[in-house]
Amino acid sequence: MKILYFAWVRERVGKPEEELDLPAGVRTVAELMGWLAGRGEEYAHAFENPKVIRAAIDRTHVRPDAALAGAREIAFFPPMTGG
Amino acid sequence: MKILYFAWVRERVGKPEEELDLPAGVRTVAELMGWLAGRGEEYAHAFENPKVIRAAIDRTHVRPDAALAGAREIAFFPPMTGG
Amino acid sequence: MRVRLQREDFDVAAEVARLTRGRTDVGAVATFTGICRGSEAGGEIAAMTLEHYPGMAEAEIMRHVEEAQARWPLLGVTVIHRYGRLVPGDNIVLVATAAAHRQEAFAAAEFLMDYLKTRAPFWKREERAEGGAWVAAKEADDAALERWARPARPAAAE
Amino acid sequence: MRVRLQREDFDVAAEVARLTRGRTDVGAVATFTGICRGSEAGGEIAAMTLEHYPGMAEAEIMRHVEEAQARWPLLGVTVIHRYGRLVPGDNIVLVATAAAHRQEAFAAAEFLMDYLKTRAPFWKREERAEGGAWVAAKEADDAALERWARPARPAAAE
Repeated sequence: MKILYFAWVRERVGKPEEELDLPAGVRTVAELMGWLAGRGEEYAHAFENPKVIRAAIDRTHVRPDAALAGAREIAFFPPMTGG
Repeated sequence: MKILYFAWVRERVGKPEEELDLPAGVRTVAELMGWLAGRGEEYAHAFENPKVIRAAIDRTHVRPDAALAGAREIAFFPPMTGG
Repeated sequence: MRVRLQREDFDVAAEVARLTRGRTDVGAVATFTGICRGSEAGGEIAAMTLEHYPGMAEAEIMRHVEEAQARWPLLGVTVIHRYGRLVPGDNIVLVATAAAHRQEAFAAAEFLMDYLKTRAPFWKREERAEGGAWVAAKEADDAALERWARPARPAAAE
Repeated sequence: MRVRLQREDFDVAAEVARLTRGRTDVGAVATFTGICRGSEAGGEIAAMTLEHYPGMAEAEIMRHVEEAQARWPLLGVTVIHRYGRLVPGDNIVLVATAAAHRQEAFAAAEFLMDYLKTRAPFWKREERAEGGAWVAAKEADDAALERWARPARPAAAE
């Protein structure tokens, strides 16, 4: 699955995107954040407070309990500050 | 006293402004409208429904019960439709 | 603050530039442009003539610009109102407000437009195929103005 | 309707002209221009970099422009959002709405700005003397967005 990071999530993870194979037990956005947090120090830092991180599946905002099934692209980022 | 008319009040009276000496009994805006209405057919037509006519004394909106004392210029006009 | 009544057209970009040029404290500029429409209430309009009360119109607009400045922390306000004969597509009025943040800029622009519609001494006469007619004031416009009376000015303070 | 994300500056007058040119049904054009400020929360800002999520940003803005068009009878909408590095005084965002009457034009412009502030995938990083820092989202902006959820969309319809 293609995973994108933006703003300080990107800075902490150290890359803007990557392609990852998810284990079968990772079924929701929240579970994916938990799994990513275990992939190393930089990920642990990026996802240390998952409550403040927003996610989008296939370019649509989703909640942490959203299912990953069928997703092509998932993105993690801080609250938006455009406009 | 200088009296100004705008929009359809001006059209009905037939002039944009005039200088008039008011009788002593005319003390308020409402009394002035009543007195003007008696000055001829064109005035009667202009002031036939005084409730819809707005007034300003010295370029400030006033209510019908406003006193004329000290006024230099009084204007009569329909509800405003600017903007 | 800049209030102008004129026959001539105005240039929105020039007025916005005037509000922001050479300064870095403005974060938000809201503008409203009112334009002469080609039809109203189903009928075609060939042209419109705007009559105003010279002297009072400037003074009244200025007074309301000052009121807007007292209500919101504005960094600049421009109001330009045209008079004379206008045809469909012509600009009628411009309100432009500058502030640090968007809420103030929007609120002040709406306040000034609601005011101009109902309290500024201007009168529109439309030219239609069946003849000319003065535009009647709309109750909806009075209602729009009233919303500003409630929150910011308690009745006891009037 | 016209949505653009670009590094380059925009021209408010050209965008307003595009909304009104050759038509006589537009009676109201509201615009909002967001500008990079030289200080925020007391500190001086040397520059700001706007990051966005390409593809999602366009799609999300487009979706909200369509929602604005469903809510109000709009005759045209333009949204231009810049990205990249901007310095104080630079334009950031333009929202321009055209309608027959002012209420719709103002409401749609405010709706779109409230949306862009909180839901469009853009992130601002400020450069200050003491270093760079990502701008924190403001609770006031979330509150501003919420007001649109209540009157126009009953909970049962969501």
